[in-house]
Amino acid sequence: MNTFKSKRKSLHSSAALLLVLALVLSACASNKGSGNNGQQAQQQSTDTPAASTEVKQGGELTYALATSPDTLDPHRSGLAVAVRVIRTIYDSLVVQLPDNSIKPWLATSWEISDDGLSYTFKLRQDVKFQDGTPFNAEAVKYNFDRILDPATKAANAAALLAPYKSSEVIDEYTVKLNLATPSRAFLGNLSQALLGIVSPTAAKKYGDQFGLNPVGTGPFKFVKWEQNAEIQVAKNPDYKWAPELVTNAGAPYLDGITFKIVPEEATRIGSVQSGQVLAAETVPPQNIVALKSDSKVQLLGANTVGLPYTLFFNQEHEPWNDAKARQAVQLAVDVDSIVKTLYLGTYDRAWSPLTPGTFGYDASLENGVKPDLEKAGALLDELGWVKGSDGIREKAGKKLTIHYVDGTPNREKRNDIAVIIQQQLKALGIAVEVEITKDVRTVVYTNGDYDLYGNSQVNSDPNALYSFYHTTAPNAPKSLTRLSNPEIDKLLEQGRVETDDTKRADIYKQIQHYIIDQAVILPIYVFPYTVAADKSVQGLVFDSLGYPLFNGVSLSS
Amino acid sequence: MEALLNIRELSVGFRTKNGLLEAITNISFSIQPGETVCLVGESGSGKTVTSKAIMRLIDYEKGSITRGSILLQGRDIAALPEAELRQLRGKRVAMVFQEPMAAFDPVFTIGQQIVETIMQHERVSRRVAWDRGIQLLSRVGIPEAAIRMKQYPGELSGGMLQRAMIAMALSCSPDLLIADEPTTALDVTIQAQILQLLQELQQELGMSILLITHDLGIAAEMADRIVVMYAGRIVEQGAAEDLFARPRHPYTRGLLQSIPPLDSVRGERLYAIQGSIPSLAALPGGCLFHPRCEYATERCRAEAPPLVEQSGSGVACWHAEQVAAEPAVRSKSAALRVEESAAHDEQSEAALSGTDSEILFSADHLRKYYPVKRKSFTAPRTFIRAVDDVSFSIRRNETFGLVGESGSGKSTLGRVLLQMEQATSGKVLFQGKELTGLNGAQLRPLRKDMQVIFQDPYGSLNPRWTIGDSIAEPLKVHGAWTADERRHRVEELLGLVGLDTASASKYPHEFSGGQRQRIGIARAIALNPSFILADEAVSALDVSVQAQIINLLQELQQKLGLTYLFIAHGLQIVRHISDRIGVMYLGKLVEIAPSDELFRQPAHPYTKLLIESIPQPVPGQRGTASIQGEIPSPANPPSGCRFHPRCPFATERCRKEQPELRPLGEDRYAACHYTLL
Amino acid sequence: MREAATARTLPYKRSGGRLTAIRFKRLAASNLFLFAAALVILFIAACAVVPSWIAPYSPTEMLTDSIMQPPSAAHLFGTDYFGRDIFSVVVYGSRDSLFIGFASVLVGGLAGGAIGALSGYAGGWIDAVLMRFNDILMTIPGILLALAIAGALGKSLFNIVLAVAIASIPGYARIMRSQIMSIKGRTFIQASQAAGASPFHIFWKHVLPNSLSPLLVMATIGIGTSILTGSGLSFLGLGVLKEVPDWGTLLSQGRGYLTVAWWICTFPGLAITMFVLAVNMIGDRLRDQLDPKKSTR
Amino acid sequence: MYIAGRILSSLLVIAGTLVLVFAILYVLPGDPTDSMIDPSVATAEQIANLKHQLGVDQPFYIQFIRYISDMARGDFGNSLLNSEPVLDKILEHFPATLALTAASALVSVTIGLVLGVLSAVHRNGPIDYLARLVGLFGISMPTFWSGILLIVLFSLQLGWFPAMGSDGWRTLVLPALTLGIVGAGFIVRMVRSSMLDIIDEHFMLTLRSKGLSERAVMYKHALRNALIPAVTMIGMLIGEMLAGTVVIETVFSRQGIGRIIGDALMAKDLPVVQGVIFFTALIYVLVNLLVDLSYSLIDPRVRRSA
Repeated sequence: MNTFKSKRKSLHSSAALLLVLALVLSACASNKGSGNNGQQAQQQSTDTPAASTEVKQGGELTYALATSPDTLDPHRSGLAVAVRVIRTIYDSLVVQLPDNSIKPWLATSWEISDDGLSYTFKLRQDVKFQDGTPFNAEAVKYNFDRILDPATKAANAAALLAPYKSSEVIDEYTVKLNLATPSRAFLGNLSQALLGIVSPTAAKKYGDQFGLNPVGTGPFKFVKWEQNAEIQVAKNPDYKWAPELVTNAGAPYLDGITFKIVPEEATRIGSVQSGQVLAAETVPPQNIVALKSDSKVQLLGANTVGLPYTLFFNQEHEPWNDAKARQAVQLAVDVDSIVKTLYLGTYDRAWSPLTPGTFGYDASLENGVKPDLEKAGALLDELGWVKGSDGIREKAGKKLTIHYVDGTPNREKRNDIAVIIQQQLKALGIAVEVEITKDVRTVVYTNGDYDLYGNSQVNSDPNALYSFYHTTAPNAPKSLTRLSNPEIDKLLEQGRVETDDTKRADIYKQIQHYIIDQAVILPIYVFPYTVAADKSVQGLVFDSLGYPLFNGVSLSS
Repeated sequence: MEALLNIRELSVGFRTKNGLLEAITNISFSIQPGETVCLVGESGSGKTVTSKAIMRLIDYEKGSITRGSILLQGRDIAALPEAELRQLRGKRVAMVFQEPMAAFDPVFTIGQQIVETIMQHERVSRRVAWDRGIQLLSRVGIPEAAIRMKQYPGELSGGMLQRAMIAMALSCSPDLLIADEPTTALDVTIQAQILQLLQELQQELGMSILLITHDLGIAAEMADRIVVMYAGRIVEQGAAEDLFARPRHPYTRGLLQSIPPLDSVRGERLYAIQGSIPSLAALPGGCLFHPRCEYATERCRAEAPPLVEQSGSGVACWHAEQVAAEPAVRSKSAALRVEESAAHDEQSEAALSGTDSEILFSADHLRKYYPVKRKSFTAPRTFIRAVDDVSFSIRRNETFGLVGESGSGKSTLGRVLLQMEQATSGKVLFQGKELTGLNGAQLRPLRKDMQVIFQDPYGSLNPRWTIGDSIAEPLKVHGAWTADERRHRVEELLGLVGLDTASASKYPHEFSGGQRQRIGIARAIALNPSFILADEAVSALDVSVQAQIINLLQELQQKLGLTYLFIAHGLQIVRHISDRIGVMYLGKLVEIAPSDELFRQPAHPYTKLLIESIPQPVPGQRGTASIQGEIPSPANPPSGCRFHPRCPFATERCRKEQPELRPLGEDRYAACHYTLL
Repeated sequence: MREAATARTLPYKRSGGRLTAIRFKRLAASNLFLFAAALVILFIAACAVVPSWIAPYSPTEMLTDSIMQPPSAAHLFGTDYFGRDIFSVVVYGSRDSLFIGFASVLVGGLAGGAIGALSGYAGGWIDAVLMRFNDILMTIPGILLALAIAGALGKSLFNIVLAVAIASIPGYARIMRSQIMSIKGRTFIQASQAAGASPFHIFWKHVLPNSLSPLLVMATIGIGTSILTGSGLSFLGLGVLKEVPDWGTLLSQGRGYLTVAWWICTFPGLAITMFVLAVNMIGDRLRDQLDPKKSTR
Repeated sequence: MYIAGRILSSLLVIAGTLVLVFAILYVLPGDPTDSMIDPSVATAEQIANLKHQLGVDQPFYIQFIRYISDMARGDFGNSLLNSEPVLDKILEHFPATLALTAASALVSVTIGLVLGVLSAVHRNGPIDYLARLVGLFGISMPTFWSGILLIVLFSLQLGWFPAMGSDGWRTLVLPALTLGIVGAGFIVRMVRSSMLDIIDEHFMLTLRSKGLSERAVMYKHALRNALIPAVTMIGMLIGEMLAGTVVIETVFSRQGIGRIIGDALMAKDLPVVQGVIFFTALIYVLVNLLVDLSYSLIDPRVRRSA
């Protein structure tokens, strides 16, 4: 068994903690008064203790994905759906637990220099890649340098790796990573699947095609990928370096997993019910409600962490540079109603720029904003926006409008949020023009052509806030909010480097308060990654970002 | 002797949107074994319906026998169930149709279709049936019968197909052969061959023939007995000789008179039955023919005459005796008359067209080639030589007739003359001005002097325009006419062609064929042209109407001083109207002559044979199919004289050397090494 | 030779009772369908023109207390996941659906018709060039073309119309061209040429008016096809989000609820199907009517 | 000569298609990096780097020349998204699409012929109306809807056929039915009308006058003739079906080029789009060429003139 040393305060790993996360969905559902969650929680808990009953070995899990992964090269992928598969093939240096603590994985321990600019990792010595290549310091160096190499065409991985600069191989199993600037988020990012460690041999061998022939150290090894149809991975029998996040430290129980790509919601969910697959991801709310009464199917899931689905005001546009105007909108939008109507109580409402599971989340913000149309109207009246004959407010001949942009059609009913907000703001006298575009890059990031823009981000660290709320350099692309507040800037900068967790949490709480008080954004909902699975599927858990982990999954008969 | 077929008081109706329409009413006639009966009448007379009723084929066209019986050897076809009917069809009674191209299923071989017929009725093996098919094809005069059996209908010419059709009809040795206009779609030369074949076969097989035709010449040639139909009723029937010698119904007499005989005096009005077959949704009361009848009296208007019948001959007319008492329409053979009238004609010839007449149109070595799609890049480029080196001229005020079989290039020549198609080479001069070099815009103003009358009068009128607009179109296009002036001119033109001025606001579909051709003429003369091309202008019309239009054309020529180029395949008509005639064969002019001389003494063998092919409306004078074979493809004309493969006089020289059109005395030209003069 | 057509009508009593009865029944059957189709189209057209007279609720009114209610007396088609009255939404949605149908046919038909007419009438190299271009457009499946165009121009009702229209151009161009060519060969065109009319006059006065029927038939049926293509685009995520969405968008967005609340997508789907069906029926009948050969069918 | 000409003009059309698609895609806003990298995470520099690596920051003509020269060497390029060779991608997906198209065509032709012939033979009778109505329904329903309905009924409820996948004939049944019904609608219309045309032909009279039974007249002669114009439909139909796969393959979670081209278009993965367009165009052109050639086999009239 691995032993590890860490300078950080380490928490005891416990199955119970994992459970909490795995059952977030049930928990949140019970908040809304659904009755049958207890049963589920119970069922889960009976599954978990691997020791108590003999875990059934073997079997193949069929798991329906909503879309097709782009590539299985973690360093190149840009799609969350790919990560679900990538996570089964690759391991990371470290793992982040639900309590946001960082624990060993492929690295047994690490040291961070006082200036925060270098991280020295001691690596496990018993790890081999699935192609037989030994895992060592060289491999780690190769991986991170690979991401930096433009020829790799690394995408999000490159962003996650920042501010990484270089690696030094200290000895066979010791590697030192050098950063350009200190970053408290760095370790967390290292835990993400996109910074998973790929086999240098395979990566060199396949070059560009590595994403189609992925090799890692993970619990499952790649078998085949029929594009748009299915991806098969098979048990890695040699696996014995599972992180603390899962109870089964050894090789997975399953013989393999077949990921089926089933884009059509009704089919995906229906095929679990009709037994054509054993599990299906991203269950739409209406089906969650219906499935709860299905005795053959269980619902599993985890809330994702990072930024909830948030509507960002563009402060460059009048009158949304005025806090009062934004507050009026904040008061007029009945988020509870939206969440209740669209998600039927299956999604949690978001209250803060961060989701509850994220480090530094400020729970005191919850229930802080209550819809008050009258007050909202008063605020706008105050600003001189008065209702015209058509019910739309105007000022100096200009109508009060909001250009509402969303870039994710057909996802999580985000379009429908726009429809409801359109109606809600109409009552306040604001005309909402909704634009759904695929071309977010141009419309939002280049042209800044929006008053409200909706987006979310899965992230392991509150530092995610930095790029949204920090003043940007004069010639750099602007942040989504265009917020420019020296105090917030300062807090964000401190948060990046503060080593004391309590202080750091405090810093982020201040930031969250400011953002909500000033109505910089409208947080809407926290996305729960939800899986509908046949009752025979046991032991499915999720990591802190909401990705499923199959190490402990078994199929009872 | 018992009649083979006995039709008693037969009436046939068709279901239409407006109720049941009666197409034939109360007809009775019979056919004896071995007899040929001709059913004669214009379109709309009900003769085709009668033929279809005999086989009950009307069942498939929403028709039904409403009354009467059809007794075939004593069995009433009108009452037979479908299954028994099918045993009769093709076996006891067989049919040959008008258009051989359309009468065969295009996607099965000739052989398959003949074999199918045989095997439907006889229990024989496919092999036996196939062999019989080959014999049949050989019997009807199709060369290389075994090969033809494997060919598809589209690969044979019309004449060959009609032979094959006859072979198929005869495949189960029927007792009765019904031939519905079997030669109408064919050239006169082929027509003669087919008719001759039918006669031979009848003698050989002893079957009866019911021949449906609008051509009294054919009836005279073929029939033992003739039944004349008008508007769904029989108006007269009788032995062919009697009927031609002494027609008793005014309609029969009129039809006979309408045919321009080969000895008519040119320029003279043709006899024409006035009006046209009534628009039969509203038939007149009394005798159906009375509105067109010269003999009509009050009684005719009030009371329909019954068909008074005795021993297979009868007439439905109150004035039959009076009509019968009229002098005979034709008493002597036509050939004889030609000789006799020659002297008279020569006189009028001199008077009508002096050699010094001004030339209006002239063609100089005119050629029109159409490229044929090549089968491969390496294959030589081939052309259809529709008009191949033609030179001639048309004089002012004359009517120049152009005759020839289909495929001879006569229509193309007309169109190239008028620059409706561009000549491949050669020159066309109109009033001394060369047309061939002009472009579209330069030609347009000249067009008002040269106009066209088309074959299909309906097709030549825009169906969405009133005929007033159609007639006024040339006026609009060419000149400064005010709307008022145009209206007046249209009315004037309608008057000239014998139409009501109120017609101007009607649409083409509201007129009969003859009226539409009058409209076409009115449009052609609207701008007072000096020249009119009449391209098969009367070919699509019924005999009685044909005569009316010919008269009109002649009338207008005199009134307006027109020059005509008259293209037609009906030789009698061309002879009647033309001053001079050009005969075309495979893109070449083979003879030009004043029309009487041409008919009296043709110089080119082709001309002679062509004239001999014309069926004469004189019974007993059986025509001989003198031209053998068919016109070859213009893409690949024979070497030397193009006519040589079909010419009875051809020699080695004809095969090798192409004869040029050369003068043969005054105003006569022929392209033959051995002219008949 | 059809002599039947010129035969005269008999007095009614002779026509025979059985025949008449059959005829009457057939007429009734064919006209019943046509009548029903016309009724559907009229009703839907009325929905598009005066939705407020027909719809009992505002299409944007969200009764958040009664979402996903099955059809009832209060809500004929039930309510959707916003709590909107589906009947009212469908009634108002007819506007954009019909707009997509008609406008894209108008644009596509005019453009395709013009290309086909020019190609067919001018002939020669113009024809060759235009027809090759047409072949190219035809080679790319319509929906892909629409997908690319809608993607290129962004999501708006107008762009959807344009996308569907452009995708439909080759079909119109082809049919127009062949019709123009067949009319061009007719005798009355030669007659006009012989009269000395200019090509422009001939085209405008003779060729064009006589060439429009097939285009008209195709355009009628095209209204239905366009709506279907439009809904396909919605399905592929290129639908337009509006306060009151068109049927295609409604259907596409509601389909996820099929197993939970079938009425949400069923009624917009039925609306599309019924309308397209009706339009097709009218188009088929129009085709028969305008084709002289087939007028008796 | 004829075939050579056809092939030549087909190549021209395909080349034109590629240019056109390239141009359309070029003017499309955005580029593949949109779906590869999250702009809220990555820096502008990282995005620019990625663009440069993919070559999508080059001007039109350079991209085009590069593309064409690769094509000329038989290299269809690699997907910008995951570097998979386009040819491999197409070859992987193509069999499924081919199977679907063929199966759908089979369904279309079978249903279409039966209904069309019934409809024509029983012209204006109840069977005619029923057959036409069924045919019209086929072309009046959005395919994604009818597909989902079929899935819910036959897969989720009755469990007769799988709702997804592209392996084995069972997975073909529902999608082929969905797509086939549409084609059937067109064929019914076509067969009916050409049958009615044939029924009005003169030679039908000849056939009956020979004493043939109605069965032989209709099913041997009329149908054989009516099939000829229907065969032209097949070329058009294949085009429609290839287009239909974009939707159907998504609905039924099948592999296929419809799937990849939809995704590739959305992602602006140009080499993939071009490759697929090239292939579909090739198929379309080939099928139409085949149809033309088979024409001369089944229609003796064409054989002669060609």
